[in-house]
Amino acid sequence: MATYNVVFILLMVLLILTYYAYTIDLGNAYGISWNLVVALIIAVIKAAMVLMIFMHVRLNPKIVWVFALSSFLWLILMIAGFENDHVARGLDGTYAHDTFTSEAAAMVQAQ
Amino acid sequence: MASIPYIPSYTRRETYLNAAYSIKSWLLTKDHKRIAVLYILSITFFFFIGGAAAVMMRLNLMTPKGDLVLAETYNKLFTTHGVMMVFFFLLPSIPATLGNFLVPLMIGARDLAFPRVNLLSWYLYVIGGAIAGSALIAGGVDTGWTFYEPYSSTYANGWVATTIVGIFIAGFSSITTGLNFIVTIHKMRAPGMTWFRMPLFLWAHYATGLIMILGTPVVALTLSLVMLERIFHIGVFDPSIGGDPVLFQHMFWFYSHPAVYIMILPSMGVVSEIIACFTRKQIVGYHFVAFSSVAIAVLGFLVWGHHMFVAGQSIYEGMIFSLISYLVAIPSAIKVFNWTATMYKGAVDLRTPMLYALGFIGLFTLGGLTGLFLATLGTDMHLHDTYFVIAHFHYVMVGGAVMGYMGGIHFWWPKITGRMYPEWWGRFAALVIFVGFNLTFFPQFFLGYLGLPRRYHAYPPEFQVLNVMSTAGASIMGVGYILPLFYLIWSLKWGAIAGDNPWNAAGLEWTTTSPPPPDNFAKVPIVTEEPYYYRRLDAEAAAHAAAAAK
Amino acid sequence: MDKSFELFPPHASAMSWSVDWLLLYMTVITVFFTVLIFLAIVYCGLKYRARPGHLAVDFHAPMSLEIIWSVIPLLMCLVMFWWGTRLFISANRPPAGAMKVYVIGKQWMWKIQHPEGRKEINMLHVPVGRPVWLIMASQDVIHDFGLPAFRIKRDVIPGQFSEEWFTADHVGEYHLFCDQYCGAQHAEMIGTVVVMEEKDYERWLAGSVGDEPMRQSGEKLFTEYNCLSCHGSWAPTMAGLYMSHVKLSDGRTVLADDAYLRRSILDPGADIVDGYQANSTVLMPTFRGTLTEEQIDQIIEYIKSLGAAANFGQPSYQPVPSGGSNTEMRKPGAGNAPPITRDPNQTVE
Amino acid sequence: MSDAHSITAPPAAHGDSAHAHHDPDVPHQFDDLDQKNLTDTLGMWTFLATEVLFFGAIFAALMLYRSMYTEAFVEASKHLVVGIGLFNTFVLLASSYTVVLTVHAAKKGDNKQIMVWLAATSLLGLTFLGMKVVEYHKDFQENLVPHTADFGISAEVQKDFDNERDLLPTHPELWQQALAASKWKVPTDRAHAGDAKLLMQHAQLFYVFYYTMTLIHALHMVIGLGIFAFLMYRASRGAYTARAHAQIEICGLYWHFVDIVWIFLFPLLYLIR
Repeated sequence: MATYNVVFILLMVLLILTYYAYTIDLGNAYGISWNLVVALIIAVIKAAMVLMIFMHVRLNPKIVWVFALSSFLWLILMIAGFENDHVARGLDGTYAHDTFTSEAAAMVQAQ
Repeated sequence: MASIPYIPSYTRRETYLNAAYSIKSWLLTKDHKRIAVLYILSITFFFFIGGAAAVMMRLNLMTPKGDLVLAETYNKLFTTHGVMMVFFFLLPSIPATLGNFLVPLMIGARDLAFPRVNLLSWYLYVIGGAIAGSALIAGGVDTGWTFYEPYSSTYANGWVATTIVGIFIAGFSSITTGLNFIVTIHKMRAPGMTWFRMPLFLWAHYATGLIMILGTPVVALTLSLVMLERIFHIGVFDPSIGGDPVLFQHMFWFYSHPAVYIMILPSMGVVSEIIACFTRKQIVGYHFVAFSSVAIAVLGFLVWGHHMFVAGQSIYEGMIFSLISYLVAIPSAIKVFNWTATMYKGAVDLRTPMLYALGFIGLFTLGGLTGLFLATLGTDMHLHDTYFVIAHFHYVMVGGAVMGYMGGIHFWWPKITGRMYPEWWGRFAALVIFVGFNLTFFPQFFLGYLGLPRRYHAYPPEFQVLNVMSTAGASIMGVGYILPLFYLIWSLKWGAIAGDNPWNAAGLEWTTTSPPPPDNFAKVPIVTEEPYYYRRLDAEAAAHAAAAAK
Repeated sequence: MDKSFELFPPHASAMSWSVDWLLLYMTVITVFFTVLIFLAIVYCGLKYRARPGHLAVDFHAPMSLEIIWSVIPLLMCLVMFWWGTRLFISANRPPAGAMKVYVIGKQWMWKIQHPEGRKEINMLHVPVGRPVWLIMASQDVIHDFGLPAFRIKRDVIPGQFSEEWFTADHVGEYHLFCDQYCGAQHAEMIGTVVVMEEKDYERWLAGSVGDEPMRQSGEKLFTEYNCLSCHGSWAPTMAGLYMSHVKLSDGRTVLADDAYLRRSILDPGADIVDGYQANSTVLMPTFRGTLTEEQIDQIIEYIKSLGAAANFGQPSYQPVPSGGSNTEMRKPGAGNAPPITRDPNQTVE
Repeated sequence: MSDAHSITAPPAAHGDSAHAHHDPDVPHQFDDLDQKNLTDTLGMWTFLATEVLFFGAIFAALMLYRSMYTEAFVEASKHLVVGIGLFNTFVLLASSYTVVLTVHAAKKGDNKQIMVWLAATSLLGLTFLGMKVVEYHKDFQENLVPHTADFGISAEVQKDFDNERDLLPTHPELWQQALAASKWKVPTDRAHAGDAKLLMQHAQLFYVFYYTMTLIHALHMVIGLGIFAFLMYRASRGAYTARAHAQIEICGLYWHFVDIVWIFLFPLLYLIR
């Protein structure tokens, strides 16, 4: 019971922390906003606490651990696939959203 | 086998079939065996709808101008064919029928873990099928089964949203089935049934279940986004507000590539059982075949991009997906080699199921190898979206998945119905299907190499010869698929009484009576040995014969 | 382009050969393994067939064997990967100084514009031996610019550019296919790549067309620009059009004189014939800039040659019913909405 | 199970039939309660794995577009009220906590407490949905809606834009007016027609995600509330004992999952900068 109370209070603290991290600008690195990174890290911590203590994964046999985590692993694979394609398209120029409006619109109009 | 005289016992045993006769006892049953039978009936229905569409297409393609139907009708036909066959036949084909029937029997359980959920999955399937089917037949949809954006959301005519609703619902039937299999195989195994005493059929279905629960939700969400865009015009993929149609393809294939493993893996499981039984041997390299199923399921999730090499995906991503696609080819190769090696020094009995299994191995080999052409960047940029893709896909799906399904149906027919199918007709139909199939799809490899794009309602005249060959084959294959429909129904009444174990086969499902009693086993079986103990069975049979001779 | 049956697509570029060599390598592997497996099955099926007194023998493939038949295919695959990837990259890297040609995919035609300003539809004229760099965009759905004779294709995606390039090394006419399903007339979205000698190409760019009767060159243009694919089937026929009275959708009735024909070619939206929508995709594109004045006159001459209206006086033709023709298309008022519009009450559901 | 049992009389010849136990808490396919409970838990986890991928797919799409159109997404997200999001997050976390208390009560088989805590949870859930409705209302008033969100770019300019979409690059002056009138904080050096148009469209893309994701999440909550109502009904019949209460735990898992989804939704939709 005590654990639950502690966890709940911790969640509240993290929630406030989330907002605080939002109010200050942490700047960017390689086009990735640190605010996003921090916000996601905090979110992951919150989620982990809910998973482990509230959802009792901690107390369950290993197989439940596997089930609970494998889906997130799959999700990461998917996101990695999408993002990698986006970045790579930027690199090898198969990707032209920005140039489209001007040049292509001119093409379309020329018809 | 033939060497064992079977003495039928005429004492009336209670079976899952004669336990109750009311309609209610079928429609509200929680017995996995009855649900399997319901599934068999419903997927057969959808199979013949999709098949009819295919026949119409092939007939239309006999002439370069495509004189039989209008262009739009043709587009609706191949959409009907694709949607019906993929979502309503191939996906549930083996898992929902043979899997539903056999998974509990093979692990020695009384039922699946969640019988109610199992029944729910059948209802979801039927409702989804009814919605999609009515949409496809009433209005028709001309997007193709891939629903590519932005055509499907903005430009297509027809009942796209309705069809998607149907597929969405049927998707959850697939999820619930997979969920049931995974949990059942984890928790319901009979005492002594360790993981490596499980028949390969179960390994295959476990892997299939993984794909079903991890892949299906993605396509469910993706298609519902398409539906939103079509109805409310708020589009995640809508290029006119900066949406990326290629992202749709990413999300679609993230499920739809693994989905082809949902179709082929259970078939591989079936083939493993049949090969073992009709060579009277253990499967060579049991562990390799078992793990290759899981490997295919896992790696299969990492190759979706090979459908998009020339679709605007980046070159680098293409290289990654190409490489992993080869890796997923290796487990398949391992399976094929092990099956073939199993025949070596076996006692090969060419019964109908065995014919289908051997057909599977040969056609799957060709289908798999031609898949490499499409996984190779350099050749895919020529073959992509041509008839080569169609030929490859059908070699794997029809030559693979459907062959396995037919083989499985014949192999377990005595267990399901308690009757034998007519052997001669069985072999004849198998032969007709094999010939018709190859005549239909082999020419399409050349059509594709010559550059004829898929989904063409009319084509330049120089492609006519090959198209006519293909159409001829299709008609033969059609006959081949109608034959079993008749003789299997015939066998229900006039087929020979099968007895509990007509093949003298290994595996728990053969230790119970056939048809099995409602609770599958009189007492909980206790497993004490590896699967495929055919050597022991044959030794006992020989002893029997000797005793009988005295 | 009516060829007799053939088993190999034409080779029109160096790339087409290198792709075919790779295909050959893979075909050899495929045939080898398929035959191997089939023979093994037949051999075992006969030699070890079940018969009285013949018992099977269990055995396990030695680990070495399992490894061998996993690793050898893997190595073959890696060769394919390395080879195919190199091809693909080179097919995606246009050489410096390639001539840019702009392509726009649209349901259901290819609009092509040359750097010098010459435009064409469903035809691509290129000089032999000069690398051609196609810059492609789509106006509506995803199309795919496929050139089997050059062994390349690339999806054309709305909202993005796609590129592909090739260097033709044989004069001739080759297929141009739309490989990505794009709607009702997908199969009609095909055309021809005409590879010409450099000087013929220059002449073609200049738009000059030998010294033949105007009517005849007009007829050539009429087929070259695929006019018949519509005006042969569902769109107004040209036969008997000249000097007839045409009823327009806005109620006016005009006399189909030279001026009218010219206006309709340059500005099809101006006078919509009764029963056709102005906003539909299947509306005829403008040929302003596509055709030279000279060519317009030639086409008009051709249309005249198709005969003047038999029945002076009353408003003339309706669209010809097109029976089972595969260019059948939703006719106005046939209950079918035009395919392209975001109007919500257009979708059938 | 009743009709299942009616058709499962074992052949008398075989003596003991393995399903012959008559424990009302254990369906016939299970051997004992432990097997049933663990199976049910595993089943729910498998279902949650499905749900993770269901939400995950659209999360992945959001992440992709966010990295494509960061500027527009930041702008668009600024128009949402962080306060409401913050409050709702608090409400959901609290409801998770009450669910934990429910399960704790269930372990003691105390149906009264179960009902109390379930009621509290449902109340919090309803609060969340209520706030969401308020927020949607506000969004619509500010016209933060896909396809119509114009950010103060006047209707005439919109019309010109629609008519002359293709002339865009050649008519920047239209868009200079648009920018003058609009709420966009576009840096002057980027104050170009094409950019303004893109920003507007990509912002609309953001709202597509905002509505789709929050609505799917809200739908899951509604389902959860329905389940809780059912559980309360059963608890009022005293259905749960210290021995058999797996149902509560499993539905609790579902609610926690919905909570976790929001934990990620909140920063990704409201806190972009």
